[in-house]
Amino acid sequence: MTATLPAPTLAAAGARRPRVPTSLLPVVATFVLFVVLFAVGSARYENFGSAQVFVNLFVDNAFLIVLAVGMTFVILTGGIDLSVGAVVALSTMVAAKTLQAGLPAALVFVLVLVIGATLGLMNGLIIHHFGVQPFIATLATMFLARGLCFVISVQSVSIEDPTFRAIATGSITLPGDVYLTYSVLVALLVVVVAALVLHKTRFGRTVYAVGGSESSALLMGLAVGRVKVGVYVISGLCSAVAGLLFSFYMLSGYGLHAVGMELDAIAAVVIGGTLLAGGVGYVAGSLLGVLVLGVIQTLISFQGTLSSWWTKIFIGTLLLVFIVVQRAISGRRPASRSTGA
Amino acid sequence: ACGGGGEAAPAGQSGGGGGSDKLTMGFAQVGAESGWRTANTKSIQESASSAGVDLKFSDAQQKQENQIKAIRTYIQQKVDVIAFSPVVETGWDTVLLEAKRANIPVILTDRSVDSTDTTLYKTFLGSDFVAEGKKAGDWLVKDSEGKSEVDVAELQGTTGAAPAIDRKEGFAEAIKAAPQIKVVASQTGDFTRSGGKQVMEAFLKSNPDIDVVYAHNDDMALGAIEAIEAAGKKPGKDIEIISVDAVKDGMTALSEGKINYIVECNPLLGPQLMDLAKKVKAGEEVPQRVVTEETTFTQDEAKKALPDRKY
Amino acid sequence: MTSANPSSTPAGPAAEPAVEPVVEMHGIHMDFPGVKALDDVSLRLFPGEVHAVMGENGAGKSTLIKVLTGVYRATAGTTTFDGRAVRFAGPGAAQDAGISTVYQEVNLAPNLSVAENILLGREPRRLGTIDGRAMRAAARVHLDRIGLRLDPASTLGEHPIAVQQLVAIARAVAVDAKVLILDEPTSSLDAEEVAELFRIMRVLRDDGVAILFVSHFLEQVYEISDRMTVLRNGRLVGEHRTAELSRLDLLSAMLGRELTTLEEVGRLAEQAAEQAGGTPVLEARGLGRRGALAPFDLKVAAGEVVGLAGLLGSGRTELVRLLFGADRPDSGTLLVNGRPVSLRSPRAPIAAGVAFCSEDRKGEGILADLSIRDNLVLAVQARRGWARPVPRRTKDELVERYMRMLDIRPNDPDALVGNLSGGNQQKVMLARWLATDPSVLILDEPTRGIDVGAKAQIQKVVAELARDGMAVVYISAELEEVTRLSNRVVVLKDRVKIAELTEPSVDDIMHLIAQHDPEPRLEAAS
Amino acid sequence: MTSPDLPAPVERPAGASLGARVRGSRLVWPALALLLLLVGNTIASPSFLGVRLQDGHLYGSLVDILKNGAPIALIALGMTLVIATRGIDLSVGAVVAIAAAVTCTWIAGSPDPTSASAALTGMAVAIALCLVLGLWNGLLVSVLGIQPIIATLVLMTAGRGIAMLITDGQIITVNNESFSFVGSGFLLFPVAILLALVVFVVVALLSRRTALGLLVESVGINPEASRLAGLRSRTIIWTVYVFSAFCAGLAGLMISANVNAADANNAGLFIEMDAILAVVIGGTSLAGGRYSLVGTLLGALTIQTLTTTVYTVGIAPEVTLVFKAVVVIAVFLLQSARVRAAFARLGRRGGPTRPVPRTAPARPVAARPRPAERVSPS
Ligand SMILES: Nc1ncnc2c1ncn2[C@@H]1O[C@H](COP(=O)(O)OP(=O)(O)OP(=O)(O)O)[C@@H](O)[C@H]1O
Ligand SMILES: Nc1ncnc2c1ncn2[C@@H]1O[C@H](COP(=O)(O)OP(=O)(O)OP(=O)(O)O)[C@@H](O)[C@H]1O
Ligand SMILES: O[C@@H]1[C@@H](O)[C@H](O)OC[C@H]1O
Ligand SMILES: [Mg+2]
Ligand SMILES: [Mg+2]
Repeated sequence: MTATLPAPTLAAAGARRPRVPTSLLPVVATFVLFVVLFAVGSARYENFGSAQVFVNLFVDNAFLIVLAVGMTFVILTGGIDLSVGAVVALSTMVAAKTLQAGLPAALVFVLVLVIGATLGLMNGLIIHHFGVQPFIATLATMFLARGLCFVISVQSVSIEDPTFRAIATGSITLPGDVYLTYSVLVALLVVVVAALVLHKTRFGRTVYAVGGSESSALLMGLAVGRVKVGVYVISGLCSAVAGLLFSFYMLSGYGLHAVGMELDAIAAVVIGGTLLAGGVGYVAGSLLGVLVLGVIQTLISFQGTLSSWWTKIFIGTLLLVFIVVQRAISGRRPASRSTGA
Repeated sequence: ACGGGGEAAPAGQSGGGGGSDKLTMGFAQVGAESGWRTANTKSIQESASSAGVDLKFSDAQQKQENQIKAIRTYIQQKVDVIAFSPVVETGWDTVLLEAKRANIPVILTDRSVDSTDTTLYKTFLGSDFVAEGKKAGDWLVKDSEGKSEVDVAELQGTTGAAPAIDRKEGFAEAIKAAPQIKVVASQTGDFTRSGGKQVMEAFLKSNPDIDVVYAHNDDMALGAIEAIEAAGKKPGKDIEIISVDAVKDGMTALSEGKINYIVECNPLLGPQLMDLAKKVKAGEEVPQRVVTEETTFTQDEAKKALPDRKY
Repeated sequence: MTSANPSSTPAGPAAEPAVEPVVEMHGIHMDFPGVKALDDVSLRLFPGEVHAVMGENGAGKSTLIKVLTGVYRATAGTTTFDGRAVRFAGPGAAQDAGISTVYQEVNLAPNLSVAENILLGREPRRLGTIDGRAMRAAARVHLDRIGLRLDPASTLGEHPIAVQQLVAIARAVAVDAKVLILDEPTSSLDAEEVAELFRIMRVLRDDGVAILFVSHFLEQVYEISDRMTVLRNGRLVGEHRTAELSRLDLLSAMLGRELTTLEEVGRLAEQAAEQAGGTPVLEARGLGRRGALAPFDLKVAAGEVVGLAGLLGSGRTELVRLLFGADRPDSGTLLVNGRPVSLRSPRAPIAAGVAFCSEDRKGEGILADLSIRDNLVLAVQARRGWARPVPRRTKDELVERYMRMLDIRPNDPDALVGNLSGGNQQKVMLARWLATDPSVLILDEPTRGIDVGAKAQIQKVVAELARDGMAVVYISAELEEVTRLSNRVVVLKDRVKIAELTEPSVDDIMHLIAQHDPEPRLEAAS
Repeated sequence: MTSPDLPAPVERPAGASLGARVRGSRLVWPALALLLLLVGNTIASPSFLGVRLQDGHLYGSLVDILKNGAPIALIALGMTLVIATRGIDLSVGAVVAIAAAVTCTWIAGSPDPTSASAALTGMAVAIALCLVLGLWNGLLVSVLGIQPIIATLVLMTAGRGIAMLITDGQIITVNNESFSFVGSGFLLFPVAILLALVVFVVVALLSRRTALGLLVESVGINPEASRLAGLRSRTIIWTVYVFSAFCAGLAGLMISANVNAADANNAGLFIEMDAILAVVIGGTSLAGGRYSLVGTLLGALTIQTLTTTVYTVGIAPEVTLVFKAVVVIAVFLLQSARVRAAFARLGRRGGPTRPVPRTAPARPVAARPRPAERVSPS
């Protein structure tokens, strides 16, 4: 007879697992809270509970969604990327300037993507090969990218290119007279592709493994270096895509665009249930995180009576309520056995 | 393209806003990045309530995209008029087009947009930053007549901000007239007192012969005054100071002789804005451009004006 | 100075199979800052053999493995693999070349599923994407192969360390490797699992795989290995055929001295038993925690050693964590010296004189970036509070006393604990608690991954402490160890305390556990 | 739980020569960076190092660096301890603004706005409030177990709003000599830097003469192990956030006193980034654990010198950020073990090379024992 582990262990292990994986709980919590916030808005304000208001969350935050997706990759490995906002600004600036100089839109897209990926690659190499901490390496890149904007031009530069404008102002009308922009489609596509990459490719699974324990991943013989550099390239690329979407949104390039947007992206990712320590999280959560931030902002606009300072206090308070409630819903589940109670 | 508009209630005379004749205005403020901006906001809020305008106000926390989002929600809320201060000229076409489609008239305050399509907004009420810089330069040119060499240190506003760019440009243009005036050092002080002070401290060490300070706003000038005093010099005498804004603290310093000249940049746009809004709603014609009434102050003028300054 | 040791059988042609070695390491030196971990070490690994690398804690076994697989770059020396000189760029490269390794301590991704941990890096793919179903199926096959019935979709981190260790083994044997390296794979396993592992190792060996095996269990080494290489203090002592080297010779080769400690342990335990009794120092009444452990009673008197026995996952760790307030119980009370103690956090139990060494040394025990000195005084310091630092003199005395008592190596109080070998880390943890002069000492697997010498030494220390009046609760996967030391043994099964036996034999315990099972599974390993 | 047995950073090469010891110390690199900047400045403007006595106090660029660097240094000190416990405090900038707002509003509103007593009570009230804010952050992190970056983001956002609420969005100007003294006063040396030094010395004494340093590092290295060793991890974490807020509050007083005004919008804006940068330049890892106060001090001075350099050398505002980025990257590459190893190899070509373990040189953040939230038992 083949000796086996005593049955109880297995039964116990099986029975203990909750139906929803513990790592998904925060995502569910975020979703519930989003619905609640939206319902509160609909109940309180006229015209809030409309399809268009909901769709506008995507229209107005398409770039942030893409940014948060890139950030999710980085954070899953236990890193962080502070340069994303600045890369968005640089992308808008490069796009605006090169379009002004007469480059065809298609070439501009490529150029912007290449620049974004290159800056990401630079981050990745500095972090992985020189052991510089991600927070700092990307902070330096943030200075650099923003600095380059100003080197290109201090002024804001308008985008007049017809192709660009057509894409930017074009919209798709859904039944019920709800319209959305092409950017929304791009953002959703990015989310889907990212989810596939994370869950269905070797690269994606290695991202999680590295976040779970980098040294273990290394000893497991996984391509840790490639993944660590890779996530920053992805984040750089996402920043460039977000930068293009932002250019559509603003139709201008400007060195002061997207100031502090990195914090919005990080907040969205964390609100979406991803652990900053790495290894746990989902892009779907990050998408929900962006929507939550968007709803908060929409609530404030509809309220329409908040002074500048009460706006800040209100955002802070909602953020707090949100985190605490999320914490309560998803509980302090031990992620691993020794996380003990 | 968007097939909307067909159903949108005409936001004209009769107004969709639930029977009452009260005018609803959505105002998208940039932020509260300076005392100037706060005074601007206050003026708009106060004059709205005294003019019986139902004001929906939102603060974009210095982010243009937030401003755009706010304008979108105003469109959703079907307000009667939308007003906002676009600190950046560019990037407004899409959202303004949406407003136009929804038949909501738009008024720009403080700063214009660069759109070639002038039908996107009804009117623009605000100051001309380039002109402000010019006024400052003109005064210096006159003041420097007969002097052989005038070394100027420039304290710029936030890098990339429109008032900083324009005030620099206007000033540079004006001083072309006097070759003896040279800008020997120019650095950003971020429109803040701390920034002005730190930069000035460094300037005083690297360029000991500075004759004039040109600050893009009063706050930086006030910071510079402290640095000059700490270096054992007399602001306004050993080193002349020119600045822009004419906020109360600036005017006080001017009247005390620590600043030599201030170009006003008036934040109190509220009353004029409400006026324009009512006219627009009533379907009256309004001029495409309304310049705020602004002046300049010398030390003597400051002493006279100071008691009645509101901000 | 160099390789050969005159007293051991010289590694001659006699010890050598008639084939070329698949791995040959020669003249390996490895220096860490301040430590010479390997000093002119050689190793030959032949196809179709199980080769044990033996040595005390810190002898350099793991380091040698890491040099071989490219984790470290040797300071000097050559390695040939399959006849070619190699220097692997990293574990990945070694793996690609055909060397499959289970490193000491579990090195897996706790946040991923069991299936992923087994197949990460070589997942079955369809259209370029991972085929989840095929992967789980493949994982189940690999798990079955080592006799582990486990849901492949479950998260690895939810399973106890022993299961994780088995998963790591499953991962390593899932590939067709030329060389399989197992660095202490059995430290958490029970007899059955070890038997299962050995069965697989034999199959692989017969297929011509070269297996490098490290273990501190002499029985296991003698059972499975064909040849062995012995290290001492980073130097090569000799290479031998297992059959030709007696246990005593092996021990003296490893230790460079005679071993008598274990006999002493028995004697000491008896002395302690005579003195034990009287009022309990520690008394648990109805202590329990839903989902973890059914309420139980337990009394431990001064001078008494109470052992906990049970199968993997039976709830031993849970029990002691409740006693210490590491987890909060939801029923019952704990009395220490007759007074109830709050179990909201470990602080009250500690203040009352309870000490606890966790089985998870790295996760819950040591502070890797701090020195031996700092690690050692930590619990004492915590008890005094921040404002009253342990005076330098006292610190030095404590450090001096316990480093000597437990023979902690290297003998440098400023060495970072993260750089110590596993056994020495364990000793530092023990020292940390002994320094608080506790009246109750709870040890969860204190001898896991520890060499024979140190193991005996720790047991001896425990026995001595009991003799001197300390109450001890002792967990070990090795029942011999438990029975040798304990006056009483508490038996757990399925997270319920099922019995308390006085001076039982190993057989008694095994039978008891087996009886409680409808179909007994415990059979002696063949 | 599956934690690495990778080599840890070399702390103390036992028995190494003095030269090697100096090269191995983590203070060398920040010190070198600072030195290089000073040299660069002196080349660009020879009078840079000049210090003279004026009106009974020292005057010169170096003095400016000390004075203007004091707030960053102070905040970075608080940040160092927070980072040592694996945390981060993004709210310091907002706390600066609140401290400034409270003090100036208090002084301006008191019966005699020029009196020393108004200044003193105003400052006391502000600091007290900051301690409350620190308690708040600590509560979120250590009791509710919220990730520090998000927990402190709440106050970062709302705090500036609170400051603006207090000042009604206006810049509050005060005219009070006792208050000015804190920011721009001199006792031969700038009072600000003296205050920062006092705090530095107190913290240094506390962390080395009491057990605080050990306890903070333990909690940062392995919270669960610390808890099981009987440490009050929660209290310790709580305390460092309170201390950080205290430092930020004091820095807020300096910043506002320096210009005799409270600017709720701009006071302390983005200072958290400077402070974090200072801590890291000083050799403390964001992954928590071992920290260096002296390193932080050097880091803060390096950053301030960089800023002053920009003004002194006359770098155009448009390229300022690029310049800063290049310097920061250069400093960190210098510190990188790999680059150092390359230098070392160049230095003694032919000699026996030092073994560089093939694994990542710096202990990666992710390589910590995993469960990061075990600090607080439920
Ligand atoms: N956090 C957890 N999540 C899931 N299962 C858990 C967790 N903690 C404990 N268990 C399960 O509880 C049971 C008892 O575990 P415990 O660690 O007490 O057993 P043990 O007898 O000490 O075994 P070991 O030999 O592993 O130390 C095991 O089946 C284990 O899988
Ligand atoms: N990364 C490192 N840095 C410094 N010293 C190290 C490092 N790794 C190992 N050492 C030292 O090298 C020596 C050999 O350690 P190694 O881990 O190889 O021992 P081992 O034989 O595997 O012991 P154990 O049986 O306890 O696992 C020890 O003295 C250890 O302290
Ligand atoms: O000077 C003013 C400046 O302080 C503010 O930030 O923007 C508008 C300007 O007029
Ligand atoms: Mg080992
Ligand atoms: Mg156990």
